[in-house]
Amino acid sequence: MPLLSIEHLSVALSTARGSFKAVDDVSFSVDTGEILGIAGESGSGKTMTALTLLGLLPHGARTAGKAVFDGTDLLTMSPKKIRAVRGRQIAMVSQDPATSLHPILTVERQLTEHMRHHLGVSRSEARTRAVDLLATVRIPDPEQALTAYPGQFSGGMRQRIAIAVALACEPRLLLADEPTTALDVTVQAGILRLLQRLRTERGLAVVIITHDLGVMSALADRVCVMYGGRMAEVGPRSEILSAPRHPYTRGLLDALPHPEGGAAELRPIAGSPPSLGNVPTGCPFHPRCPHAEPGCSLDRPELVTVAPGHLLACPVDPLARPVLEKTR
Amino acid sequence: TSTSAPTAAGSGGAGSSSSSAAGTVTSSGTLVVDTAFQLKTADPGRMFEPTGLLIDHAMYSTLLTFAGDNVKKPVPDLASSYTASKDGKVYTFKLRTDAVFSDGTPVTSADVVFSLNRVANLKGNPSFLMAGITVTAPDAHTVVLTSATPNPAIPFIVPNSALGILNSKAVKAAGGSDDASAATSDKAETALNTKSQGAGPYTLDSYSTTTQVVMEANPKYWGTKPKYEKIIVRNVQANVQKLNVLKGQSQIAVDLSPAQADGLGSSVQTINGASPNVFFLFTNNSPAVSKVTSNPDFQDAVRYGVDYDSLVSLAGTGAVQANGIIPTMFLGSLAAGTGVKRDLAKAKAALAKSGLTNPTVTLSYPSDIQVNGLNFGDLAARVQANLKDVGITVKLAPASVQTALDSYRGGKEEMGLWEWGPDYPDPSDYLNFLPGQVVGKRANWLAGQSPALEALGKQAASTIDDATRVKQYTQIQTMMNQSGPIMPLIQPAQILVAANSVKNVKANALWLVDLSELG
Amino acid sequence: MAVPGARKRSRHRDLWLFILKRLGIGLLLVLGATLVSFILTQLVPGDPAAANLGQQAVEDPGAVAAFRHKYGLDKPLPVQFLTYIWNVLHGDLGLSQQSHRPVSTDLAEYVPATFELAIFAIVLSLLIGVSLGILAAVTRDRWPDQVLRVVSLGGVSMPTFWIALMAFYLLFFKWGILPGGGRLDPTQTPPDHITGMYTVDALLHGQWSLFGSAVYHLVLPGLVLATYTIGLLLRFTRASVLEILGNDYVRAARAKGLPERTVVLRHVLRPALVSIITVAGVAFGSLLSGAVLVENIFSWPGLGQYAYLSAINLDLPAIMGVSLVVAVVYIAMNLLVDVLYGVIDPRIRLS
Amino acid sequence: MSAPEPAFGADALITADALPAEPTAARRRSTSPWRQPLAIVGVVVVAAWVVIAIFAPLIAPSDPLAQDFVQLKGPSAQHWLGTDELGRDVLSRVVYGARVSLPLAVLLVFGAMLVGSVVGALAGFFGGWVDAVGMRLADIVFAFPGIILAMAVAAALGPQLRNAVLAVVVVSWPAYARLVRGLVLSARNSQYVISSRLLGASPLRALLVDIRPNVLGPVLVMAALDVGNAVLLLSGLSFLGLGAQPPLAEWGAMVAAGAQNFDKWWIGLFPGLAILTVVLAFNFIGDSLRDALDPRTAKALRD
Amino acid sequence: MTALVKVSGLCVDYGRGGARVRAVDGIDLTVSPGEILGLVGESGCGKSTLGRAMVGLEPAAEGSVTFAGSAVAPLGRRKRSASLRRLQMVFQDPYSSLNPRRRVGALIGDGVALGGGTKEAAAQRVTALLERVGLPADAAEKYPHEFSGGQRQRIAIARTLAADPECLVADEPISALDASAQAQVANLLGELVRETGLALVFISHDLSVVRQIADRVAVMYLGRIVEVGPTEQVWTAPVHPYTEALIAAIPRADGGGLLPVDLPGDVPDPASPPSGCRFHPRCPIAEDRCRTIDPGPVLINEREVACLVRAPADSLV
Ligand SMILES: Nc1ncnc2c1ncn2[C@@H]1O[C@H](COP(=O)(O)OP(=O)(O)OP(=O)(O)O)[C@@H](O)[C@H]1O
Ligand SMILES: Nc1ncnc2c1ncn2[C@@H]1O[C@H](COP(=O)(O)OP(=O)(O)OP(=O)(O)O)[C@@H](O)[C@H]1O
Ligand SMILES: [Mg+2]
Ligand SMILES: [Mg+2]
Ligand code: NI
Repeated sequence: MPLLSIEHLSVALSTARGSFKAVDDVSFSVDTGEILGIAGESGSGKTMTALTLLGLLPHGARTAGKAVFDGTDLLTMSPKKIRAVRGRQIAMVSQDPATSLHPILTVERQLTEHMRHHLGVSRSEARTRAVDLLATVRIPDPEQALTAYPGQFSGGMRQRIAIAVALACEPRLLLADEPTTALDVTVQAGILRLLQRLRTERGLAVVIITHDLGVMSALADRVCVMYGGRMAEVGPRSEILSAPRHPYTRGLLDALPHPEGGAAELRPIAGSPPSLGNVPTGCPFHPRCPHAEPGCSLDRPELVTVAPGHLLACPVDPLARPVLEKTR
Repeated sequence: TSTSAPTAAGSGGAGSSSSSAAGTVTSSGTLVVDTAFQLKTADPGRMFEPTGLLIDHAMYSTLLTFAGDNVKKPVPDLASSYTASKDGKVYTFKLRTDAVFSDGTPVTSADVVFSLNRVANLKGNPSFLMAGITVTAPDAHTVVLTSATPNPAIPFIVPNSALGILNSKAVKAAGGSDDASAATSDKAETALNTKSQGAGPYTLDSYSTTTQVVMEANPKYWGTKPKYEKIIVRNVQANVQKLNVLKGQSQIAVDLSPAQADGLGSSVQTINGASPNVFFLFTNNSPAVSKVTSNPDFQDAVRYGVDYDSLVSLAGTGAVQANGIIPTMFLGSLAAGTGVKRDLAKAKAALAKSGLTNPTVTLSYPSDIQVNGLNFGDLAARVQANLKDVGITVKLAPASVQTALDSYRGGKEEMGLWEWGPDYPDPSDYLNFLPGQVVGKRANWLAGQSPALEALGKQAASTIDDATRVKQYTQIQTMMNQSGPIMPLIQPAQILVAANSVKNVKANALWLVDLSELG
Repeated sequence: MAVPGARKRSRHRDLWLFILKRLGIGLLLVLGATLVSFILTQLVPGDPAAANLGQQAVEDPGAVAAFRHKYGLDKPLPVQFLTYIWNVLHGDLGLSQQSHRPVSTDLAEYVPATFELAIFAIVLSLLIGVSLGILAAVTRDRWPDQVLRVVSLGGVSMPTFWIALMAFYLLFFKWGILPGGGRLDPTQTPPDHITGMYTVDALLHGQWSLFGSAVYHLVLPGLVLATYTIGLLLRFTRASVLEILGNDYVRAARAKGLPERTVVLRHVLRPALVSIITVAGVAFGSLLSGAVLVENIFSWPGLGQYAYLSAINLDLPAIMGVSLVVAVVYIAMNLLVDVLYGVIDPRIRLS
Repeated sequence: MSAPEPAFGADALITADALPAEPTAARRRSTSPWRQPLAIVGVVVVAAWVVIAIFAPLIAPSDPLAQDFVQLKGPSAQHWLGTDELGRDVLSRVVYGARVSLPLAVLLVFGAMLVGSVVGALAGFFGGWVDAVGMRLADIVFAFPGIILAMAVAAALGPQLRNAVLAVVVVSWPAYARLVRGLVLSARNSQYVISSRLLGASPLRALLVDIRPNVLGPVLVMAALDVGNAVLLLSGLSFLGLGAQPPLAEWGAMVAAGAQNFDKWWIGLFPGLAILTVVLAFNFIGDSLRDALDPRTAKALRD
Repeated sequence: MTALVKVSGLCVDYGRGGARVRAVDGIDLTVSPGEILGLVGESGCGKSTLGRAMVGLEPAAEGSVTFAGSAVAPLGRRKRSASLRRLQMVFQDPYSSLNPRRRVGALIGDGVALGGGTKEAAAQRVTALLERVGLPADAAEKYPHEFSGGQRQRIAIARTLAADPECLVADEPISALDASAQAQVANLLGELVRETGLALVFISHDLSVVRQIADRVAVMYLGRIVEVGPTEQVWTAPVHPYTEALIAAIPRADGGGLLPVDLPGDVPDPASPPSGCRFHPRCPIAEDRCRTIDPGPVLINEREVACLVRAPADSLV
């Protein structure tokens, strides 16, 4: 059984203009020691998916489906129970290290408060552990760093501290929401290496969310591509990145500057991503899709297994279509 | 510095006693008097404000005094008797021999001379009382006051609390001085605000110009012992005074307006009399200031156009019409019913005669002060309405008292609504209203404009025989009521509200109430 | 570490420089405020001599001259102002024309009374306003928040003088559950002067019943005075807590599985306090304003009444003294707020 | 992944409602400030007072100055709100009071807004000594608690309604100056202004074309919030006797008259309620408007 | 080709007195018409500062910037001189670079009107410009918030185009955008250069993007330029160890699962830069002399590089 398995997860958010689905029928699973990447453009529901797992959705959000973690459904847990999971079992690192650490609490407090809460360790023990953690994430002079405030560190260091905070209670799953987007590539490389090391050394399961397919390629074992709140494609990294089947995945890769591809023209995907609640019917990608057929706008494509471990939601894909027809 | 703890029995000690039902503060020995403070100092030589007069009267004996509410006749205090010379210039006072100050020192003529000279030389607010008067002491128990001009008012002046007799030794020790340079060299005020140095029935216990003044009975007092061991005079706004006295948190409320005193019920006693303050209207007599108001016929139109009765009813129970400029309780006042009556026909005729058609005048008044709880603005509005009936348009020009005083004193107001409080309870104080005198000049009623009246005024100023004086002042006022730019309007009500437990409450025109007389 | 020790020390010096600079600006402001009030008092068309001398004395040139000489009014204006400043620097605020006492003595008596009231009110407002504000924020858009919104807007909309009147009428006159006015019962003797605040002095002397009475007398005026600031702080706390609740670091704190109480009190309230403190500082100023209106009704012998009387009586030295105190209080409040900022927010301390 | 079909259909927008409802889900407030209950209440109350003020002679049962009735009578069928110490009808006076307070409050807020905005805009845009002088002046005014300064100004100019209005303007403008300066300062360095400047816009044009529309909204909201304060300050001054003078029917002065007669509660209660309702109504409106602003400007408004 | 923009010895300071930061320290650079110059470097190295100084938004502490032969005067309280109108800038954040309260048509029309164009001319230009950046004509009637980030960035570009720029400084114009919007904007800029022959300074922290469109690239480190040269050469054969590290750190989206190489340490505080070569504390090939000697630019393989170790021995003076 996978450590986390999400089945038909949907999240509806309510805004001033009414409610809409930010996440629509998403299913995936993560094993211990596995790194799953979730990719997609801005607004495709990546962050919402992660927040659902921690019960931290914005006010007024509603969910449907299941998110089974270690045998229990996170979505139906009582607030008290889910609080015991947060930080202890599932931890999260978010995009902007400048804002995700509390600016006016010391590093020590932020590193140890949940340790003491969840693990009930003494102050001095928590402190010793904190020093170890900071050393693990390669902060120079951890002792002194404990007494400092986040503002005294550079962006890369802060993200390392944020990771240390997430790791403090030895969680089994780490949700990393765009952990490197705000960082320079040179610093990003270091963080990616750190995550890789944690996975191999501690058997940590990681869900890494990013729109940077390069990061995906460097780290993830499996990649899930989301579009307009839905899953477009999920499969092993190498398949998704070197032989993408979904026109959207392909479009994303084409739009990237290719380090090996020479100075060829970038090929953007036509149009722009759907906005809040305005997800087109049928295949959400069809208005931008170069291969769209009339039927794309009618039926909502199902996820179909096109290769072992590789699922695809595209009605025009030759491999997906027959299966789709069969299931009807 | 600490003051002694309350000796009052039954006040339940310190703490939250005030919440309990009415009357807890009324311990046998303590009297609480509420008044809206007008208090700058307790030093008699510098004091001339109502609250100062109230407290200093209790702490300082004077040569003569008034009993109860009668201010027409001075009675002995430190002076057992006095004689006046025929020309009204020399007054000889015989001091009683048993009087002592609060520290036990006997009162001698030296103390009197010191005290009175000090008042004169301090050049403070009350100095004018001693203007033109020299004080000498032929012996230890005789004092002679000599006035440069005939001054029949002297017996009415010396009861003023400002002329309270100080313990000269103690005051000198505290930096006091009575010589010509006292205005700058006297340093006794602070000491006198801490400890009283008088021969009165009470002594000062604690003093503040904003919270309260506490007085204790003078154990060495030479006269009849006062009833209350301790008197607390608190600074409380009139509106709150009412609630306090009703709830038994105080025994006397001094400043209630008639409206506030209305319907208090039988749980308290209300002493309701006319105040010695006179509201009056004046029309500027100078054509340079106003062609309209200087017209004598216009003045008549105003005189007969004002509805005095409606003003009285506006001022509430206890208020009376000011029949003449001298208030009812003073010597020489006009009898009730002899004042000017409203006569619209006469007023209209006068206006027609004046040759003015639809005149418009500006009426100035101080808008930010009240006298006996009465707003000038309300009176002015009523006057405005009255004169409208005559055909005179009155524009109201309210101003702060400071601003208004300036133009009033400068004689620049076209028409003014003002008030006169007595400096001492003698009709001679009202000679100020005659042409060329202080108030007359403010209406530009200048010397020479009314020779008969002026001559009569001169005479009255030097007459000492009371019966003659009454006649003269009656004549003066009658003449003023017939013509001239000054129209006395009303005397508002002066109201004392006291708990029924307090006996012998009488309103005094000078010091509001004599605290030591209360039974 | 990004911040080597040597640089840290120089930053401490910078902090001191900052405080010194603020003090300097503060002094200039005080001077400016004094000048403004001086000019204002000169604008008054009335004459202080006329305002303070009796109607007879004012006719006497000798008395007027003596008065002018005593209060230095016979000198040219600039000289008067400079003399005033010079004297102030020597601790002499002049003589009050109303009380015939040194203004400094008067102020020493009245300022503590108002401070006692204002501090009581601000503490009350902070306790009530901040906790209700947090409640409103965490129940955002639900009924407690809606109710509190009306409550806070009601608080800032109450005419202080009117609520004072109504409270006085009901609580004292009708129901008699609170005392009428003044700082103590008339028969009680105030505690020996240490701070001038009766509650504090009574405590310092261990006079418990006196302390009780002083507090008992504080309640009504204090509450009335606090209505506005409670509303203000409630609304403001709600807004700043909401703003902070929207921050990533709060979500991060929740993601750590901390109890909601810890999140709100430690992660939200602390940063929110930074802005709450500023508003409380400003609110303290508005309490002084309110005091003018409230002290009158509750016979509270404080700065407000003194200011009012000075203004009415054109008591120039007293007006100047009041302005001086008020300006100094304002500047001290600002300085205090800055220092508290530093205590709460290391970003300010360290940068 | 063989779970049953999701319980909802294809269209995300519509079917989201089919999700299980969250028990505490509150209806999100609508974005338009004019659709909120409090704002509606505020507008209705203000409108009612405006109507009362305009048609005061028709509404008031008698002349507000006529001292024609029995004095100090409690509310009765003849005098719904009783009579005052001079025998005037309290209802009529309250009704006429709207003719004083409302226009004056609006006028003085407008004045303060105008003065403050000009000073603030100049200070913010030109910086340097213009800024220093303007803001130090504002600081000095801020250093006085509002009513104390207003009291001093009113006392200095003489107790008159006109002077009280002036005094309130004097103490109110700095708030606008600070707000506008802050907004202008941040707008001045904003990229859209810089890009206009790069295109050759003069500073003045940038101020008027690019910055003004971004400042106007918050300033108007502040003004809406300020009308309430203005009414309070003005009536406070009148209460102290430094504003409206008797016999003018002004609410603050009427409360003062009520204060003189504590136990005749109706004299003070009703004018006070009038003040309260007007202030509350404006605050309801202002607060709702502020909520509708974007958070950053709303913060600038609060500080 | 003559240089259109010439930067020589430029230093830019922030702050005053003790808190002074020299964000740009002695930079020489030229941009020619029709050329795209890429400017890359880590966050805080002074790219924006340099860009802003080039258009006159930051005054030079030392050195100078000239545009078409005349000095670029810093933007002051006066109107910018008409000749400088042809030197424009595009900002990173498409949200704050357009006035939220004005319609797109008015915003773009400004660009024309401020150059002295009439209203009608402006209206016509607006439609043409919108079309040029790939937006429908009815966009003119809308407000900026009705557009996505990429569209807004295109509107911002259209606005600068209204001034017929000869040189455009684009400060991270695509960093805030999604991958496909990035490509759209990058392509648009490239086309514009090709069509109109304007000079473009393209600032980015992402070398792989710069490589796609820039002809020449300048690599900045802590206020200095460490390497300038033709893009392809710099990319394939970096000389400076910093350039090398920068390229090695870029993850490749090829599904290969290769972890990029990290460069330890952070960019030092520009307020107290390291002695000698500024890169030496993080440099994998640093030698002792790097600690003390501040290397100047040396011509290596057709490009200017500031590195002691990599410089041929004879080039050292
Ligand atoms: N608090 C919120 N209330 C309402 N809608 C929200 C909220 N937060 C996000 N959304 C909307 O939900 C949708 C999904 O957002 P989400 O943050 O999951 O996207 P994302 O894939 O993480 O995008 P990004 O790459 O920008 O982080 C978006 O349309 C977003 O606008
Ligand atoms: N207004 C300013 N005042 C003081 N220092 C500043 C200012 N703007 C920038 N700096 C400092 O100048 C240095 C260079 O900043 P600059 O913005 O030019 O870097 P950048 O390369 O554009 O970085 P980024 O990639 O983050 O945009 C940085 O250390 C920065 O902290
Ligand atoms: Mg996200
Ligand atoms: Mg930058
Ligand atoms: Ni450090």
